[in-house]
Amino acid sequence: MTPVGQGAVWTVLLVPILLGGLALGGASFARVLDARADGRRVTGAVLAAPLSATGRLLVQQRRAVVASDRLLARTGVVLVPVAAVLAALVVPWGNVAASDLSVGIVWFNAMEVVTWAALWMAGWGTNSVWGLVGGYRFVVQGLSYELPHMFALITVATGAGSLRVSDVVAAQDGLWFVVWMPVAFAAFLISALALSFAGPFDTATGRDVAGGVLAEHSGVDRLLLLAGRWLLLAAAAAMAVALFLGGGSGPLLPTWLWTVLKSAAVLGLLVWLRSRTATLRMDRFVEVGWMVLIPLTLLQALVVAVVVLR
Amino acid sequence: MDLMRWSTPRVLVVPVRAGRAVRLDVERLMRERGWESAASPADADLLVVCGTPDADTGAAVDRVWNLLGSPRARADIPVRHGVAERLDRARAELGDRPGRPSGRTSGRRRPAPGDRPDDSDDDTRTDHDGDVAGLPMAERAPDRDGLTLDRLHLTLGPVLPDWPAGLVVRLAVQGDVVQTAAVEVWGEPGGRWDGPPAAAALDSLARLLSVCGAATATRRARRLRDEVLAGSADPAALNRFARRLRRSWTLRWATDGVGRLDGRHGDLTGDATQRCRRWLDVVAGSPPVPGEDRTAAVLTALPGLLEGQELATVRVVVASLDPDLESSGTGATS
Amino acid sequence: MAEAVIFWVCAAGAVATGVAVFRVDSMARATFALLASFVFAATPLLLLGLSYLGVLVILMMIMEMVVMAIFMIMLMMNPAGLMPMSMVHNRRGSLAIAVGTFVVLGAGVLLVDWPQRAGTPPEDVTFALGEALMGSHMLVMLVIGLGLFATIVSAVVLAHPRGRYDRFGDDLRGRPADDPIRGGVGR
Amino acid sequence: MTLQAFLLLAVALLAVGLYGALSQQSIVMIMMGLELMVNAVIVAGAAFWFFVSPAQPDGQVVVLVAVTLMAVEMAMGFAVAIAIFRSGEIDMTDMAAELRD
Repeated sequence: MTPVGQGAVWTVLLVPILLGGLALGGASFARVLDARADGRRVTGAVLAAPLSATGRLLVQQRRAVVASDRLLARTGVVLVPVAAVLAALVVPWGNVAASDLSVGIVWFNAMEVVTWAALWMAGWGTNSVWGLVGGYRFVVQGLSYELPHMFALITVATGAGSLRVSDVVAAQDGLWFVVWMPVAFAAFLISALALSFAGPFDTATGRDVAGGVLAEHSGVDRLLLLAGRWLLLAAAAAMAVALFLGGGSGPLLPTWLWTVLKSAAVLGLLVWLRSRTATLRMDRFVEVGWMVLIPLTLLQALVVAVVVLR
Repeated sequence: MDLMRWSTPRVLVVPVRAGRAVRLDVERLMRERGWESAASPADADLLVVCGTPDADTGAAVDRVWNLLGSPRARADIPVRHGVAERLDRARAELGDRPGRPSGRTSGRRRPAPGDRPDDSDDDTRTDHDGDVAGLPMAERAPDRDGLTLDRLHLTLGPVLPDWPAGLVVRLAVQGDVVQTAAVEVWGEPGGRWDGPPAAAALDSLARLLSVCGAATATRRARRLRDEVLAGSADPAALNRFARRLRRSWTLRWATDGVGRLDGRHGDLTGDATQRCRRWLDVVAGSPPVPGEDRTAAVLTALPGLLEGQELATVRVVVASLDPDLESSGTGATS
Repeated sequence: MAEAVIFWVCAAGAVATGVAVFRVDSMARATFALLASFVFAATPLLLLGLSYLGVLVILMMIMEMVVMAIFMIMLMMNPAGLMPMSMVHNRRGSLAIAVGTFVVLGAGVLLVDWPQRAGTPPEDVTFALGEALMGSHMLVMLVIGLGLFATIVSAVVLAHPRGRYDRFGDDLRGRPADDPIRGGVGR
Repeated sequence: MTLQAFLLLAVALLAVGLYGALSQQSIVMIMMGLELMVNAVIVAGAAFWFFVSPAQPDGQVVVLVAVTLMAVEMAMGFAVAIAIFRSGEIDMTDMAAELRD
């Protein structure tokens, strides 16, 4: 397998396109699952529903509640998709990464934490109880998934001996990391759902708080938040492929296609998981995160460290 | 720009007491057409009022209607006759409207206090120092962790998705922890439920599942409910559905230990999980436990169950008790 | 050239948002102005090649500021800044001291004859830092680790009103714990 | 970019932080001032590392210590703020001074 290299400057433009394509695919798949649960036939309109919903939100009026902090709200709204694209910059597509930073893993983590601030601002800024509650629910969730998430990333970095994502991919030449770091992989998938406030981790936008952070956003603002959430999920799926599933390695097909296929598979798995579960209550999940996930991921890191040192 | 005609609308369904038959029709048609249920006014472009609201509820619905961003349309459906036509008309109205009326892209309204469904009326606030932009400031009160923190007033209902028709709960919250709760009932009741008990159980279940964030199970419950009502339900499918939900540990997590009632409450005894199990038994075919109407008892017990809980729990408690105000004779109380 | 432009823009941004922290009415805006100041100040670190430390500062500061925002809402009156208000004392004196400090230190910066650059940065800066922490500067690592641990313990002790005797009873045999909200592990 | 430029930035941040820490009444705001001052240390440490002795890791270690210091200061600050607040709904230093009596 050819080693991953730094792409030309123009490859940066490819990142939002690839990520957007993945995100659209994921959203369509979610609509298909919805339609099947509803007992409707899966038609072209169902598959294109994310696109038509985008059109609908583009023409919808933006609104603002009185005495809202529009500067903070709009900043937060814009930051969500921006953070997703920035995080995906370090993901290698086949053997080209738009920006193969020497600290790619830390960069990914930092950009994904930007969502904390973004959602908080988007919720707080609307001057609505629902938004406020949604905002700090997400922070509670962040504090419970972030440490296991970091330990999973650290485990991968330890296994590869580098924080550079391309080195991680190269280190999986013989054996995919998912094989000997299953706990880290599971923790990463859990946090992938959590960081994109999707599926069982959608307390920040739950129906029990009338949409939470989303409650008062309409029109373009809402579109950016929803699109950003799908982009984040797609970015996390693509990163999971680079970190655990051998990146673009695979027979016959070109490496970039393998990356896309594997990312789509991981994304599909995540979307299916989120359709099968009820929302995890944060008062319950905090304890699981700290009492179960952190020790498990620490143990996984220890095992990997011992194997590497041996 | 005919984007609105192309996309499916998002509907804010307003249930009204005595409007159950209309609501069931509306929800069935929405499901068949793939129209989504909105979570808040900002999310919606179609407001559907199921039944004839009383004056108070009507005023609340009008306030919510003002919060919908354009393009928007409204369908008031007082009786079961011609539901589909009314929905079609509202839908067409939505498509005909130009996207941006009067050239304003971001409407900044100045609502009176209590204009939002999440904002309480002024009379519930006792002591506030001043007000800003017409909205009173938060006040302080002791909380369960021994800190004195700001508290906000919040009114749940009457316009709230997955909420029992006619129920209004006024809360004082700190963060999302409820300090005080008061229950009111708005509107007049309709007749008793004469449909199959399994459909009633599935209807209640769908609300509980939706509040618990189990979106796919909610859709399946509504679909099965419509099939039971149409008489086309497959007992095996009902059994499968009940079995799957009994096994779901994420659902159990959301309901375990929530809203515990003691043995004096008949078939409502126990926590939300046990009440959910009883509905699942009815869905799977066992006859419902006969007993007197417990709506009044639920309304009495509700404030005590809600105080000290988080907002998420409040919604689960209410959904798991699901006071049947649509057919109950309980009058307006507060 | 491009680097110089980035540096001066970021420097101006860092100071401007830093000043904004104490100028805006809204506590939420103050918190996020401080965050912007940190991000602006971390970017020059990236220019120096300290990619790990720069990204680390951004990562940590976002988390810190979001937690700060929560405390701010809990503890502050007027967190949204709906009413203009002033919460300062001795404003003139503080301003004089701050300006004086800036003038004196700034003059020092410009006047002192700084030593010449000795050596070049190592190939992998992050690796060098790790090696230093695990080798020659082991003591620093130990102190940091112990300090953080002590902080966790003392912060919890200070902030939490209920000890384990409150939760598990006088003889610590109460099961499950007497907590207002049950956790997810089921103890 | 020179050492002087970086140090001027650090000094400016220090001065702003100092003003905040001295003038603000609220505990949270004072902590923001302190954070700005530690931020100045970070910038200065990094600059000294790059422009004076890049071959030695000491500058980097200083930055790391400063970052840790910030976390410790935040955690302890909030713990103390909560403890004081609990004892009497106080979130300002002038009010805390009355606790001495």
